[in-house]
This record gives sequence, C-alpha cells and structure tokens, in this order.
Amino acid sequence: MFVGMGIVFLFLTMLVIVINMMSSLVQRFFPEVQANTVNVPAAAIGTDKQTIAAITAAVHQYRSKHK
Amino acid sequence: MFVGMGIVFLFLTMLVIVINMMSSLVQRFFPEVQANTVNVPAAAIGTDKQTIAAITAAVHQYRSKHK
Amino acid sequence: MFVGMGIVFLFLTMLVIVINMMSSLVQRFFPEVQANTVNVPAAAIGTDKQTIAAITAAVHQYRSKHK
Amino acid sequence: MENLISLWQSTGIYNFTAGQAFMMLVGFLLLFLAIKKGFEPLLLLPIGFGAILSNIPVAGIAEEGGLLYYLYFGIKAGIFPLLIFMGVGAMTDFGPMLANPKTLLLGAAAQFGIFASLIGALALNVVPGLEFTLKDAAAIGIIGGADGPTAIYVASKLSPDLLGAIAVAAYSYMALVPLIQPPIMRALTTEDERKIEMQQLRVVGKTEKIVFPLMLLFLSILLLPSATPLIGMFALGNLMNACGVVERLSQTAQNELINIVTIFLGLSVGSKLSAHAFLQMETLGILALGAIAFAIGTAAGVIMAKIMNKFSDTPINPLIGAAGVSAVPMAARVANKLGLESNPHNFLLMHAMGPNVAGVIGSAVAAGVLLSLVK
Amino acid sequence: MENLISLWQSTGIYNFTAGQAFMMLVGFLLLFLAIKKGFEPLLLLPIGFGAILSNIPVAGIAEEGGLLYYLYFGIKAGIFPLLIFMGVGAMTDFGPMLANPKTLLLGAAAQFGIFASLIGALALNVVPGLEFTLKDAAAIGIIGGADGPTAIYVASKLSPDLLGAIAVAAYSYMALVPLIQPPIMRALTTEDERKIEMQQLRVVGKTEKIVFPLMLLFLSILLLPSATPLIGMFALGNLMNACGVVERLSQTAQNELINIVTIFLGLSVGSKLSAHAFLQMETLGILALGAIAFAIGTAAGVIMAKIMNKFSDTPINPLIGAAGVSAVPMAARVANKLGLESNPHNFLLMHAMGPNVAGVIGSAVAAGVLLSLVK
Amino acid sequence: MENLISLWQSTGIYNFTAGQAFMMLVGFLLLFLAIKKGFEPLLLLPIGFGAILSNIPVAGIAEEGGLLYYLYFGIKAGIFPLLIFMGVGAMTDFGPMLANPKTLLLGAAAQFGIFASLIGALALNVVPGLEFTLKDAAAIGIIGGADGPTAIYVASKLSPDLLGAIAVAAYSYMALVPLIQPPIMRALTTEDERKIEMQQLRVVGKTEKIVFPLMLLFLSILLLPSATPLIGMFALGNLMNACGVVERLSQTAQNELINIVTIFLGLSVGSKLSAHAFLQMETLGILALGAIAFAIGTAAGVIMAKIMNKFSDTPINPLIGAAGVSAVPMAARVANKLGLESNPHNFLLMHAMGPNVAGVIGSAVAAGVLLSLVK
Ligand code: NA
Ligand code: NA
Ligand code: NA
Repeated sequence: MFVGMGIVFLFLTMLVIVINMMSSLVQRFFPEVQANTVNVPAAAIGTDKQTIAAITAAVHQYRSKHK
Repeated sequence: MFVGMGIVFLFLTMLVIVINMMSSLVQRFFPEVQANTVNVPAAAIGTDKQTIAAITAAVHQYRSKHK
Repeated sequence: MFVGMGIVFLFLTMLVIVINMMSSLVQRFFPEVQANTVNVPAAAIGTDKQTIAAITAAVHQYRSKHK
Repeated sequence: MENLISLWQSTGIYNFTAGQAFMMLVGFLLLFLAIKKGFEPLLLLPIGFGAILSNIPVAGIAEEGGLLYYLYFGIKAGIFPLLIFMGVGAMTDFGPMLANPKTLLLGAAAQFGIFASLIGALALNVVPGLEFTLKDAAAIGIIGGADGPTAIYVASKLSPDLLGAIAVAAYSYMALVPLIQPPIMRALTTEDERKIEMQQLRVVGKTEKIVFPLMLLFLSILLLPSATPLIGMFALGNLMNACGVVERLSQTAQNELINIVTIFLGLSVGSKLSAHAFLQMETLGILALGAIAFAIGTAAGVIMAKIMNKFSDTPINPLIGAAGVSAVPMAARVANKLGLESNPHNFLLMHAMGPNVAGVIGSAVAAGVLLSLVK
Repeated sequence: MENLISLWQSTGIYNFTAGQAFMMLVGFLLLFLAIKKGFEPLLLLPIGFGAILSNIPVAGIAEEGGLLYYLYFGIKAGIFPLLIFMGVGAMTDFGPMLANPKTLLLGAAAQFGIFASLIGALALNVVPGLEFTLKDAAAIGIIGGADGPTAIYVASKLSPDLLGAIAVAAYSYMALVPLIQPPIMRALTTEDERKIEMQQLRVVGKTEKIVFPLMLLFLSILLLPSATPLIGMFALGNLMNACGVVERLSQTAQNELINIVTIFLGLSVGSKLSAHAFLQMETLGILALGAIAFAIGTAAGVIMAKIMNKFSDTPINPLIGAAGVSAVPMAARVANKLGLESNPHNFLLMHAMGPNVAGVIGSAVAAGVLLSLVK
Repeated sequence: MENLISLWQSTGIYNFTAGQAFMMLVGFLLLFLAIKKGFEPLLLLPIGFGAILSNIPVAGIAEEGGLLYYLYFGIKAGIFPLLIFMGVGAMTDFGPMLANPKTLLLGAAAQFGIFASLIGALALNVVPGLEFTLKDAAAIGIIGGADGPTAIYVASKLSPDLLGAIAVAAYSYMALVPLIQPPIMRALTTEDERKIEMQQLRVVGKTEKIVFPLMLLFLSILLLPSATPLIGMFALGNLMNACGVVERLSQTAQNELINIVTIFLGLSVGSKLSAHAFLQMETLGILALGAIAFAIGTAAGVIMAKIMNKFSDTPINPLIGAAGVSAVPMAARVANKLGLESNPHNFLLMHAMGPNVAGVIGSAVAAGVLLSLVK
C-alpha cells in the first residue's frame, strides 16, 4: 500500500510545481496593486472614518431590518 | 402561434383594467396616510437620531452575538 | 381515556420531583456566580463602553461584508 | 377555432368546481385573518396560500408531480413538524419553569382539554353524518394542546385526511386565545384571587438549564418512548441553545431553518385543504370540538391553580393556570394583562411563562400517550 | 506492475473523451465570463462549475449515485425554479408598475420575441441536421422571456435535453443586455423621443401592494391555470414581502433560501451540459435563436412604447419599452442610461421598472401559454 | 387492567436492552465531552444526541419511517459531507500555502498515518475476534486524515457499518490534537529547532487565489478522478469565496447551509451508533488505530519538516510539520504554541496554516486513492 502514499506525494509534489509556475506567471502578467489597501485601513485610517463606516453599516442594517 | 401572443396581450390588458379598478377602489375606500413617513426619515431627521438608531442596532446585534 | 390524563399528570409530577432534586443537587455541587454579570451591563455600564461596543460590532460587520 | 375551444376548455373558469371555489374562499379568509387580523400570520399565511394553490383546477399543484405534492412528503414523514419543534426548543427559555417547578402541574392540568374533546369527538358519532374513528378523535383532541407542530405531527400520523382542518383549527384558536380565555378566567376567579402577587422568581443557573432538557428526554425515554421524537427534537434545540457551545447551530435552528421549514410546512398543510376532505360535516365538528378543547383546557388550568394556591405555602395567582394550555407566549400575556387589570402592580408575565412552556411539554406528552394507545 | 497499469487506467487522462474535454472548456468559459466579465455570476459560476464536475471521466458525479444526480431532482420536479421565483417575488417591488399600470402592455409586447423565436426554431428544421420538435421550439422560445427561472422551469417540463443550452443562453443574453439592447433602441427611436421626460410617479400605498399579487394570481387562475405554479409562487413571495406581517419568512425567502437553491440549481443545470446533449448543431441554433429573441423582444417593446406614446395623454419615453423584456434590473438600467445620454435631467429608472417587472409577469404568462398549448 | 399492562409494555423501561442502555451512555459521554470539555462541539453534540435518539426502544427514530432514517439518506448519498466540504472550502484561505507552496509536502507527509493505520487494521486481523476487510481497513485509515467530512464520506462509501465509530474517532482525536501532538513534537525536535524563526510570508494576490482552486481541481481531474467529488466541492466553495462576485452564495455556504447540514449530518452519524454495530471488538480496534494514525501522521509531518529544513535555503521550523495532519485550525495553533514556548518572538501561526490547509487537500487526495484502489 506504499503505492497509495506514493500517489499522495506525487500529487502534492506536482501541485507544488504547478503552483510555483502559476504564481510566477500571475505575478508577471497580472501584477496586482496589492491587498495592502484592503487590510491596512483598519489600523491606519483615523477613527473618524471608522466611526462613519460603523454608523453607515449600522444605519443600513437597522433600516433593512425595520423597514 | 399568434394565438399565444394574443393570450399574453389579453391577459396583461385585463390586468391593466383590474389594476385600475383596484387602485381606484383602494384609494377611495382605504386611503392611506402615505409611505412618506416611511421613506423620508433617512434624509430628513437629524444625525442625532440616526446615530442613536445605529448604536441601538449595533449594540443589539453585538449582544445577540456575544451573549 | 382518563388513563391518558393520568399518565400526563404522572409524567409531569415525576418531572417536578426530578427537577427539584436536580436543582438542589446542582445548586449544592455546581453553584454559579450568577447570570447577573451577563444581564446587568446593558443598564449599568456607561454610554462610552456601549458606544465602543457598538462601533466595534459595526466596524467588524462592515468589514466582514465588504472585504 | 378548435384551437380556441381547446384553449377555453383549459381555462380555470371552465374547469372550476363549486368545492374548489369554496376552498379558495377559505384560503382567502385565512390570508385575511393572517394579514389584517394578525392571526398567527407566520403559519396561516402559507396555509391559506397553500389552500388556494392546491385548489386551482387543471394546474395540479398538489397532485403527483406538483410542488405541493413533493413538499407534503416532509409532513408525511414527520420531518417538518419535528424540525420546527427543534427550533421552538431553541427559542424556549425554561428558566421561569425551573425556578418554580410546580407550575408544571398547571401545564398538565390544561391538557385536560385534549382528552375531553377526544371523548367529545367519539360522542359526536351519535350525530347522523358524523363518523369519527378513534384515530380521528385522538387527532382532533390534540387541538386542545394549543401547539401547532404537535397537532400537525399527531394528525399526520393518525388521521392525515383531517390534517388540514385540524391544523387550521389549532392555529386559529391559538390566535384567538386573547378572546377565548379572558371570560373563562374571569368567571372562575374572584377579584381577590386575580390580585394575588407572586414572589419573585430566583435566577436559574446555566447548569440547570443544560441538565433539564436531558432529564426531560431521559424521563420520556423511560416512561413514554412514543413521545420521544417530539420531546427529543425539542430537547435537542433547547440543549443547543442552553449549552452555549454551538451558538451558530442554535441560531440557524431558530432562524433560517425554522423559517424555511415554516414556509414549506404551511404550504403543505394548505394542500390538505381540499374540498373533498374539508367540506364535510366532520369539519364543523372539528371546529366546535377545538373551541371546546381550548375552553376546557383553560378552565382546568385555572381550577388546578386555585387548588394549588390552597395548598401551597407561597401564593399562586390562579390566572397563570390558563397559560398552561401553551400557545406560547400569547397565553402568558393574557394572564399578565388580566392580572394588571385587577392590580396595576401585579406583573405575572414571568410567572405565567412557567406553566406556558410546561404546556408545551404537557401536550407533547399527551401526544405520546395518544400515539401509543391509539393505533 | 499490474497495479500501476490499473492505476493508470483509472486516471482522468486515460479516460478523457474529446467531448468531455470540450465541455470542460465550455465550463471554464462560463466561469471566466462570470468572474472576469461579471456575467450573471450568481448563476453562471455554479452552472460552469457544474459543467466541469459533470464531465469528469470515471467520477460519475452526474450519474446515478453522484451528487449532481440527486440535486437534479430539484429541477426535474420543478422545485428549484419555483422556490427561486418565490424569492424573486419577495424582492420585487410592484410600486412603479402599479403607479402606471399601462406599462404592463410594454411587458406584454416584449414577449413577442418568445413566439417569434418559437416559429424561428420550427423554421430552422429546414436546415439539414437540425430537428426541433414543437416542444423543443417552445422551450427555446422562452429564452426570449429573459427570465432565468421561467426558462429553466419550462425547459425542464418540455425539453429536458436542451435544458443546459437553454439556461446558458438565457443567462448569457441577460448578462449581455447592455450590449444587445442599445443599438436596437437607438435605431428605433429619434433623439427627440429619447429626450422625453415622464411625469413623476405617484406613491403606491401598502394596501394596493398587498392586493395586487392576489389579484394577479386570481386572474391567472381564471384564465391560465397552467401558469399558476410560476405566478403562484411569485405572488406568494411578493405577498410575504408586501404584507409586512411575515417579515422573517420574507427575509429568508429572499436571502438564505434563494441562495441555497441558487447553488443547487446552478450545479444541476450545469450537469445537463454534457457533450452528448450540448455538442449538437441544435445548440448553435439555440444560441442564434436566443439572440434573435432578445432583439425582437427589445424591438417590440420599443415599438409598442412609441405607439402608446402617440395615444397616451401623458408622455411615454419609448426607451422604457425595451425594459419590458424583463432581465430585472439590468434592462431598466439600460433604458435609464440611454435616457441620460440624450437628456442629462431625464431619470427613467423608476419609469422603466414598471415594464421591467411587467416583463417578468409577461414571460410567466407566456410560459403558461406554452405549457398549456404544447404537450 | 389489561390496558395498564399494555401501557407498561410500551414503556422504555420494559423494552430496554443492555446494548441500547450502553449506547445511550456513549451518547451522553459525547454530549459531556462536547459541552463540558469543548471537544468539537459542533459535531459531537449532534452526534451524541443522535446516538441517544436512535437507541430509544420502541420509538424507532432511526428505523424506516423515523426522522433519522430519512436524514441518513443525506449521508448514504454523500450529499451532506460534500456540502460541508463546500462550506469548509469557502472558509479556507489558501494565502499562506500559496505564499510557501513547499509546505504542501508537509501536508502530504502527514497522510502517512492513513496508510500506516490501514496496514495496521489489516494486521489486526491476526487478533481473534477482529475481522477487518480491506474496505474496513481503508475506512479506518482515513481517520488519520484528521478531517471529519472526508472520513464520513469515505466510510459511507466503503464501510457504512463502521461509520459511527469512525466519525466519533475522527472528531474525538481532532479535539484531542492539543493533547496528542505536543509530546510527539517535543520528542522529535531539539530546542534549537523549535526556536527557528521563519521568514515573513509574501502577500498573495487575488488572482492567484482564484486560479488555485481551479488548478487543484484540474490536476485532480487528470490524475485522480475518484477524488473529484471531494476536491471539486471544496474547490467550488473556495472559488466562490475567492472570486468575490458571488459573495451572497459564499456567505450562505459557510454559514446557514453548513449549519443546517451539520445538524443533519451529526444526527445521522449518531444514528449509526447502534449497539449492534458499535459494541464490537472492532470498535476498540478502530479507536486504537485512530490514535496511532494521528500519532504517526504527526511524526511523519515533523520528520518531513526536519528533512526539508536541511535542504531548504530558507529556514523551516519542524513544528509546523505537525500541522500537516489538517485538523484546521487546531493543529496550526498547537504548532504556534510550542513555538512560542521555546522562543517568545516566534509566531508560527501563519506558517503552520500552510501545511494545515495542505493537509485537507492531502487527505482528500488520499481518500481518492483509497476509493479508487479499494473497491
Ligand atoms: Na399544550
Ligand atoms: Na420577460
Ligand atoms: Na489531513
């Protein structure tokens, strides 16, 4: 049954290879202005914007529930 | 198969007629103090009320999730 | 069919008995620092904390929806 | 021309039977009660709509291959009422009942309506044109349990033909609780009794709330296995909520899942409102017996509470006995309202919630008795 | 060694047929259109994925015992499209249409594409290699209704083999509405017509919104029972939303329930994209006829609006006629955009929502006609 | 009197068998572990409850016509585990793995436990009283995959009789990961190795996250079609989440839908905990082999990581190899915790998430191998 383990390794090794190929292709041909913009604001943007977002979200939700 | 198209027109024409009848009946016998009151507050009422609503909604939700 | 009513009474009477036993056992062996702590803050804690909770919840939700 | 005739022959107008037209009116009446009168709209709206859909000529929505035919399987197999019962369990707080367990006896007493109307149904067989089997009588009696899913579950097992009428009667009378109960409650109590204030309930801890559903299930396994599908799913929902470690399952059970099943259940119950099954003398009998069952259950609960008040060391306001019929939380609110009328400082709501949820257990137990004895 | 050979013989590479490989490419194309081009992603993503899954050799995911085989039952029985229609009903606001009921006629005119392409499909039988039965032709025609669940419902009843191609065509062309419609709309209208501003709509009250779905259902019961499964579930959803007393059911119908069913429906539709059924001359015919149906429907709507503008006492901008094909709310947005191009103060969106939702009713009615005449 | 005897004969007390009583205790034990010990409560609570319900005498809840009988169809047909896998896919972020793809090899190594315990199960046949077929052995081995839905899917296909024991073992050991893994991890690593800090991972873009699930599916189609039901649904969920255009479907898949299916799956798995199937010597063998599989998988992961650390140009902390067993995210947290113990600045969590999610793929691949070779 070592053939089974062999297939698992074979499969995941090939996956490593194609991921590496894919990543380099994607990064060369479809570079992204990165996710930073998505993740940072939580910490970086001032409280005012957050508060506004919070209130907007809450108001929106409040209305959608109590219309 | 023009009979098919004819039925569609017949059906929707009758629907126009009954809607008109229905609307005039409803507006005469069941007049409503209109939806204005429902739609306006979003814009009309001051920010304070909105903020309170937002916070109420958010607090409510926060609790219901973290109780 | 009074036997039916009899069984209902028998069952619920036994339930009363076992509940009483259970409650006294639980209260003796597993006493709890009570739910007060869970219910009070709504009224007791100052507005600041509530507001923070509200905004936290709203921001959290806003992000999880708009990520 | 021939084409036009065949078209005309495929219209609803051409194919309507008087029975179908009448049942559609019944459906519209249910919609009216649900929307304009606020009668248990979550159930009566889908039931009424299902009644209309299933009585449309030609379309065959409730016949083999139609949507309501498939949905009905969920009732025939008992799946829908049990899932709803799980959701109701997750929404139920047994705290007030555990703080004052003897209120369980009020929940027992109020089930008297079930057995009284069972016997009433059998007695009605003397009326010519009425013919209730023992199974029919048991299914009718369960209306007195004032609990929708229990009634549907029992009726689907014992008397599927009467399911539509029984479900409609059960939910209608539950909606009518604020009209049916007060006169009976006033007639059976004195002003002084209604003024009785009750001691504040102790706070019930989390451990007790976790142990209780398991204990309830265990007792029912030992004594009345036929009630365990109902009580089991109810206990599962309650445990999921009480234990606090499967919050997301509990939330889904009491929101999306129960909503989806409610739509399906309502439509399928409505599909049993066919002219052939509903337009019978039996239906009138069912409606009459249902009302009687509610009245007797209410009276039995109040009387039991008066008796208990005599023998108890802490005062018991007899009004809370009426909440024992279940119809959660309507019956408890009625008790609270009557209490406030007599004594503006008398808040009975939490005290009435004890017998109220006990009534749910009581009718599930009664359902188990019926399913076990009548087969 | 023998083991390795048997392993090799169980790989996908060894077992691939050209047809399966091609259908997977079709699946990937649908995913690409959904994700990168934003073509109706809620449907085309699951459909594309279902196409890939069902064409995997050896795995048999769409064969008896596989997941997609079981899910497909929900389409075969008509359950999934009807539940989606209920959710769509709950999301639909008939206010703009009730404020200006004559826009219903635009929703009727735009169904002309359905019948034109039906006849087109029959005419295509002269092309060697194409063979459409009357049922096939009717199922193809419904693409012109520009309404996904209606198309799937009709195709599943009349021509299940073509279901995959029909659903893909319907959703693809709905996504292409912003490309297909504008040239036709510009060709059929003058600059002056496009500039026409319409009178502001009156506010429609809650009572009218509650009565309307019932009235619609009632008319359909009387005249066209074969349309009542579709119109009935649509009306149920709409009533649940309009009446305001079953908010939790309405929310579940237009959120979780429709989402769950959309995933299942998409996957099952995709499972009908098998090489054997899709790689036929017929599919090209379907794609061509679908495009023609959309174009004719758009033109018929615009022309009807021009005629109505002639005879109406209040002005009607012919652009809103194009919204009658349904494809809610895309077609209404297209009308709005073209209006703004000609006249920056001309907001047609709400005016176009009337014919837009009327188009949904129109295609459900046309579906009823097809189901009733073709069998 | 006869009535009372018949009543007594219908009680649970009268009908209890020792086996049923024992299985209820097992059910209660699972509830206790779920609620008080926090062992995978989302699954073990419904499983435990299902075990109790299905062992109630007389009631027949898991027999034909009972609720659990119907629910079990969702497992028999493979529907429930695949839907759960879709939801898990939607919850999984492959970012850390894509940033460091060689961690996939750790996810491969940790599957060694699966095959070791498969051989162990066959070897156990020398013990008198134990009799495992090859199918049984394969189903038992999959416990070592540390992935609930995969284990249930494989067991339902290969060895439905052992399903209950296998599922319980899989979820129990997943809950025990914080107890089972640390001693093994400490024994196989030096203090210096545990102190190794790893380079910060690059941020993985959206495009890569969209392409990955499709690539994974494609590779599995080419090489191992028998794994495509599992990997396909996993990839579907992951794609729905990554692509961002079907947010509402993704949210429903990872919330309401997975919750509903989890309740149903748990109850149905519990219904396989019958005395007849569970109270066998085989169950002890399963529990023992499951623990061994976890231990071997952990060890293989750590050793593989040590080897890779030797040959890699960037340092690899061997602790993250243990996360390759999957058991997401518990195993990754364990690696993180042990890393922090040796070096308070060593945050391994994100690095361990790579092998952790790779382990999910690894066990799905191993499942495909088993389903393809063993039949
Ligand atoms: Na009751
Ligand atoms: Na249309
Ligand atoms: Na694994």
